Amino acid sequence: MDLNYSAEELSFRDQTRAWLEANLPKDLRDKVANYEHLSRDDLLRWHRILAKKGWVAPAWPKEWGGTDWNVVQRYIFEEELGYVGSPPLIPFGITMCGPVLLRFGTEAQKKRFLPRIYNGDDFWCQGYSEPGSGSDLASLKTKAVRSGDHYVVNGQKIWTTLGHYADWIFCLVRTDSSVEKRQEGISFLLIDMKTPGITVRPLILMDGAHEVNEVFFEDVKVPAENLVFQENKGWTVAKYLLGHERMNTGRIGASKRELAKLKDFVSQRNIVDVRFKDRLTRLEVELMALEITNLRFLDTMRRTGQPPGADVSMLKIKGTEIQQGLTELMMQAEDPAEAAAIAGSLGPRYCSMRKTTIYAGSNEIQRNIIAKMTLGL
Amino acid sequence: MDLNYSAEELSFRDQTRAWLEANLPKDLRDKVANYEHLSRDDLLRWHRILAKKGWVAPAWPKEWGGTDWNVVQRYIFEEELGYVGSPPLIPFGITMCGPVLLRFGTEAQKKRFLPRIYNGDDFWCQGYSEPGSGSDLASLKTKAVRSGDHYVVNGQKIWTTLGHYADWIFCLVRTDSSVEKRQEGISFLLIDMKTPGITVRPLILMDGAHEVNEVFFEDVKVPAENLVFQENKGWTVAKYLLGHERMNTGRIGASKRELAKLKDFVSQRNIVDVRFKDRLTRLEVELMALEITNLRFLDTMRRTGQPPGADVSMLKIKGTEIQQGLTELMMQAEDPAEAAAIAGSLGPRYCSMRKTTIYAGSNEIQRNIIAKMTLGL
Amino acid sequence: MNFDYNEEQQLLADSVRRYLQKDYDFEARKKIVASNEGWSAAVWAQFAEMGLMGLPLPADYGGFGGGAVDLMGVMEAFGDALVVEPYLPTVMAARLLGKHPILSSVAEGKTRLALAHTEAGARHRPGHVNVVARKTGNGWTIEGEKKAVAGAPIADMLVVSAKGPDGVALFLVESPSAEVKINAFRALDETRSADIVFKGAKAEKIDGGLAQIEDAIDFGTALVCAEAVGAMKFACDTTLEYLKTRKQFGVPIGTFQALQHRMVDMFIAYEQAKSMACLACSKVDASANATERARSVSAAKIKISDNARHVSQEAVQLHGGMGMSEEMKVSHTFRRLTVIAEQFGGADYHLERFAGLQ
Amino acid sequence: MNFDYNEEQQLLADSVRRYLQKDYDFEARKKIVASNEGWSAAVWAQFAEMGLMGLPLPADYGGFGGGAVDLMGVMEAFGDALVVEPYLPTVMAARLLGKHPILSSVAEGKTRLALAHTEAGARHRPGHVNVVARKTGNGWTIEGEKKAVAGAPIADMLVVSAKGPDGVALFLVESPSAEVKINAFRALDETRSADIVFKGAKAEKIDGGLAQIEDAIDFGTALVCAEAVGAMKFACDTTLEYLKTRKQFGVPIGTFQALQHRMVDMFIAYEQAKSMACLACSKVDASANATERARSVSAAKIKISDNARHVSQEAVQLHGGMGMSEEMKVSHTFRRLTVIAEQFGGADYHLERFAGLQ
Repeated sequence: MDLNYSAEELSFRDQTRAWLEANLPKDLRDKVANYEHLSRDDLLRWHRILAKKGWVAPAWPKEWGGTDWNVVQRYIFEEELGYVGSPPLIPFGITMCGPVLLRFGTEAQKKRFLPRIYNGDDFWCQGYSEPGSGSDLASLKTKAVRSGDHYVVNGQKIWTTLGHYADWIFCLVRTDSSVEKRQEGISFLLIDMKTPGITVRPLILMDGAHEVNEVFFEDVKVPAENLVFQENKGWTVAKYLLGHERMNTGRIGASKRELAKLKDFVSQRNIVDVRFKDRLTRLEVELMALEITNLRFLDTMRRTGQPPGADVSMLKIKGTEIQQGLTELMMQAEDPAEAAAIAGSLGPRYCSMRKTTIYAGSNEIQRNIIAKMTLGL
Repeated sequence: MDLNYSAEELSFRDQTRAWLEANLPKDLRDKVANYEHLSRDDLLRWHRILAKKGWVAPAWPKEWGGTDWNVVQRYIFEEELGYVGSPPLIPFGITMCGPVLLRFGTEAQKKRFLPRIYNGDDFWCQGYSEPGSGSDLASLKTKAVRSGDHYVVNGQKIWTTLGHYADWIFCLVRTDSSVEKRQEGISFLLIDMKTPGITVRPLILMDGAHEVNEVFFEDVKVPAENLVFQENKGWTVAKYLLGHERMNTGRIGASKRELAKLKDFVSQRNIVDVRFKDRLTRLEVELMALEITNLRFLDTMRRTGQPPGADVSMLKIKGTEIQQGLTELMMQAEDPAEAAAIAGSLGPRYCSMRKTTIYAGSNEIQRNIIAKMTLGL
Repeated sequence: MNFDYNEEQQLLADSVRRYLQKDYDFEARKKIVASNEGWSAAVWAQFAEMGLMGLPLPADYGGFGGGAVDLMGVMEAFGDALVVEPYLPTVMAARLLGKHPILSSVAEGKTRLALAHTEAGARHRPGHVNVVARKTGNGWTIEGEKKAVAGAPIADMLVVSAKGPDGVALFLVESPSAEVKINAFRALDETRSADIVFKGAKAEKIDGGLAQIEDAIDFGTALVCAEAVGAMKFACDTTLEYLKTRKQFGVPIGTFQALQHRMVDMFIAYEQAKSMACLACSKVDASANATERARSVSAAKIKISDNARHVSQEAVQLHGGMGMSEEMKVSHTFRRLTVIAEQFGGADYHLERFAGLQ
Repeated sequence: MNFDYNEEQQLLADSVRRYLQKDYDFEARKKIVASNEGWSAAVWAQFAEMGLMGLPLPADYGGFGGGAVDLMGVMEAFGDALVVEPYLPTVMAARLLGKHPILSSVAEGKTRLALAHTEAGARHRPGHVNVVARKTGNGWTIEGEKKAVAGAPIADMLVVSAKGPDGVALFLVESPSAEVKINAFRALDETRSADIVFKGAKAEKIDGGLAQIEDAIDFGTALVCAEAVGAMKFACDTTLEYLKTRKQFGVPIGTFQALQHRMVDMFIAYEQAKSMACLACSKVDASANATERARSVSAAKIKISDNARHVSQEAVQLHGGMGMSEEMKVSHTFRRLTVIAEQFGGADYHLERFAGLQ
């Protein structure tokens, strides 16, 4: 048993960290550190810096720009991104649409879309959730009717993260309403956001931020060549995507950075209340435990070459609880006399982080998954 | 709004308290205070002292020995019993079998059983749970077959509290297995524990105490006159009993006594750790809140004359959580060097109190009840 | 023993509730919050008209001499509707004005007050006062900085705590002025607040010192407990409604047992909080001494803080994404309850205080 | 990075597990616990035979020089089977004996040891030692009282901490004797323990002081973390099995979502605890300094204490009445985990210690 990275892994980490430290533009780093709004340009600028370095899509095959890193290196890279405080790498193109096209796309689709995703020419978003379909994804109602060489799409998506930045959206749509098993009438479509009939309406969250949207489709014509995989087989694609890469849902790097910041803050403010310090210690311990748990999954993955089981959901559950705990502590650490600062930044961040236990499969859904898949209940 | 008892209620409380203080034998009080085993004689001795005073069955009609106290007085009396640290008044006769007979019994049954219950001539126990029927009471299997002027009972009961002390047991038994709705084939029988064919087997709990039992019935002949209410209508009786009197499930008086003891202990040991003191304060506050919540129910009950709704289940949930919390704190307060004391008394008590969230309708069942009946879920 | 409001209390609470339902629904409130001023003069006038302003004031000044229990039902209604007008700051400050003639104007709704007491680093300790009061000729001047003064941008007069020659004393100051600089901001709960710099502001000394400040803060804390109860009630009710109507997998999500049990725990948390709010308000009105009052208020605030956090977080979580949306009232209730959890001290502060009052 | 046991570790753990499954099932253990002695000489001999006694001892004394990680799998198996033999007391005391010749006899299973360190009022602070060692002629005598010495009634020799002329030192004492009075009792977890009165007991001074005591306690704490992991694993597995087989309302109770989610939380608590046990054992073996070792062990014990309580309580609760029964192994696992939560200090103690080691 050895909990430490190997010398090679340590050296990889140090090199990665050094490069990120040197190449992350200061203005972007400051914006992230201060929880400021990141524009489309901010996100794409960082994307392109990584693309130029060849690090924007480590998991892709070498021929499409991947790095050939093993799972541990990929994990280290992502944690370092979090730790250094980089802008988020928006997952919709690189870690969602890309892998789907690589697995299910035609050669033409790959050639058309993958390089543009890689280089940050296209900004992608995800069209899964609908007003009536959250946890119960298969109940989605947005309809696509084949008509000649195109589909006509009608319906509505919701919670579309950064839809207002996007050039393209990948959607799950219903292409057959007659089937008894709802999963069997769903298809996976790529839709150009500039197509007439698409309306994006902002959904402002309680922290006041514009991050998610409603997307309305009214007689939107989508060329049939934008169908991925077979018609009515979209659920296969969706399941592949859900099970794809969930080694970094714990966001340990980012939480380590937040923890370090909180500790700084606490020592500046000279907070000595044992109650507060205990909560801080318990969060730190929880994060230590989560990191080791994560490494244990990684070790198993590397050893067996198998993707992780459903129990990897615990990384998301614990990781998000830690993120929320950190923002809550940060708000409590602030002098209550600084209500303006709380209203300006800490409070909205606390509000915003409540979403982490809801999105990307709520923690209740994650518990259902573990109960069913891992525990056999 | 007035959270205080009226002058009359206060005077009632003071008189009750003074009488209990004066009449509770010291040896019994010490046994209770030290969590010692209480024998059948201990329990009956105290029962008879109260019976002699006319206080053993306050809720019964005056003609059968009741006190005519209103709900508030009855509540005060029970809380004072808890606070003074009296042996428990075993509920099976006084607050379970008695009310059932008063509501459903024949005149002959009342005359035969009630005075003996009142005077502590008969010790009663309850035959509800079976190995396969805990929360799902209606699935019970113990069978009673009518044969001439008696029933023949076969089957098994479990968790029979103080069954080894009992002269009589009241049982739910299945008298019709053919009905589709399981509740409709159940009857309520009174069975003399001396009847041939009854075997009582101790079930030792993890604190080492003999408190509950398994009771086996093998061709046990029960006179048909011991049927209460109609054959196959036992579920009506059971439901009446369950909804009967649940104003004191919070056990606030007893918890107040334990809290006072814990505070004494803490100040003797000079425990100054803020962590421990915070837990103590939070328990104290939870208990204050529960007492007021309890009084709110009582106030409503007195005002409306209606029995309380299902939300009274919260008294049981919170009350038992507080009882468990107190034993846990008591164990933590002890110097760990006194492991012998922990092994001798505090530890077993902590173990024993785990049952409170399980018995008398587990806290999960109580939550189901509130969800369904109060919240309409 | 009696947990009902008396007839006047109930009538008033009902009429406030009716008024708020009619004229202060979520849409109306949204407009008020978004306005430059961040409050509505019309609503304030209506409060005065209904007698809310005079309610806690002495009878000689147009008031009714009401206590915390008299205000409980009103505060619960305010918590339900998420009222942002500076009612609490005004009545807290008024409590410190004894029999000052200005109270007549407060009762009429013409004057709004705020209590300028909090300073940087105080962390709720009432004696932490560094603002200075100096005697000048036949008056006083105030120098220093107050922080996070609720309602200050809207107030006409400030009651200011300051260190005078004989310790902490109280002063009445007009606001704003050249010597009273108001740095206004919108707090996390969308009420208006301000940091204030006093630069030799002219002040009128009023009676009272630290003991009165503690009394006023306990009074305010008890009222905010009642407001929290109203807000928690809304959070519970709206979440229950959502569980009953939102369908997934073909059934209302309220049929899922894990969510049912969590809903039950929210409901119990609300009931336990309500019990403690009753205790705090009653004891503020009728305690034999300041220690008994302080113990009850701190006990209540411990529970209210814990349960406000629990109920608000669960309400959002059980709403799923919808709970995060600014368009849903529950997200604003979340913000208000988040602020309430720490207002006048969170559980940590009151645990410490409670333990010190044994 | 590698979370597997190496081949020897795995082989040993497997053979211990097999042995315990065969000869130390719940019924066999029940008999041992109920016996006068409260332990089994045959089991002990088998431990020695399998090399467990020598495992952590120096090679020169028949040992294998193993560290905490080498013992992890064994301790997990002990936690699963609820072994009551005084293995941990013996290896902790042995760790303090350096290269003492008696270790050969320990390795052979002929000598059992115990560490007599705890005193009244110490509350886990390692420096709290009032037992006194006096130089007498060419030897030493020990005077004073030790409390809750695990394994003492079974031990042949005691390693005793005592205050000598140069501070806290370590001594080897034969037990029992006319000068070493053993007041034995059965602890809550059914292991044998004793309070001990030393009345001028003859003692042999051995090397080491406070630093070595802290090291031995951290070693023991890390091992008890591993044991806790084994016990939690059993608690989780048996509860899961119960949820799948126990039927109510015509279905297994494991179909109820509220219970599912609680089972999932138990499972996660076990996994998180396991991760921290790995950390503690690794750092005990390979820390650069005592501070790093202590921080890791305290961090682990915080999590283990919290999660042992959580898992043990939920295991009993989800078993319903059955979980309370002495006839169910899970109720004994509950008792062992209850003791482990506070053994070598509970979360409170280690939170304090961790914070002091920043």
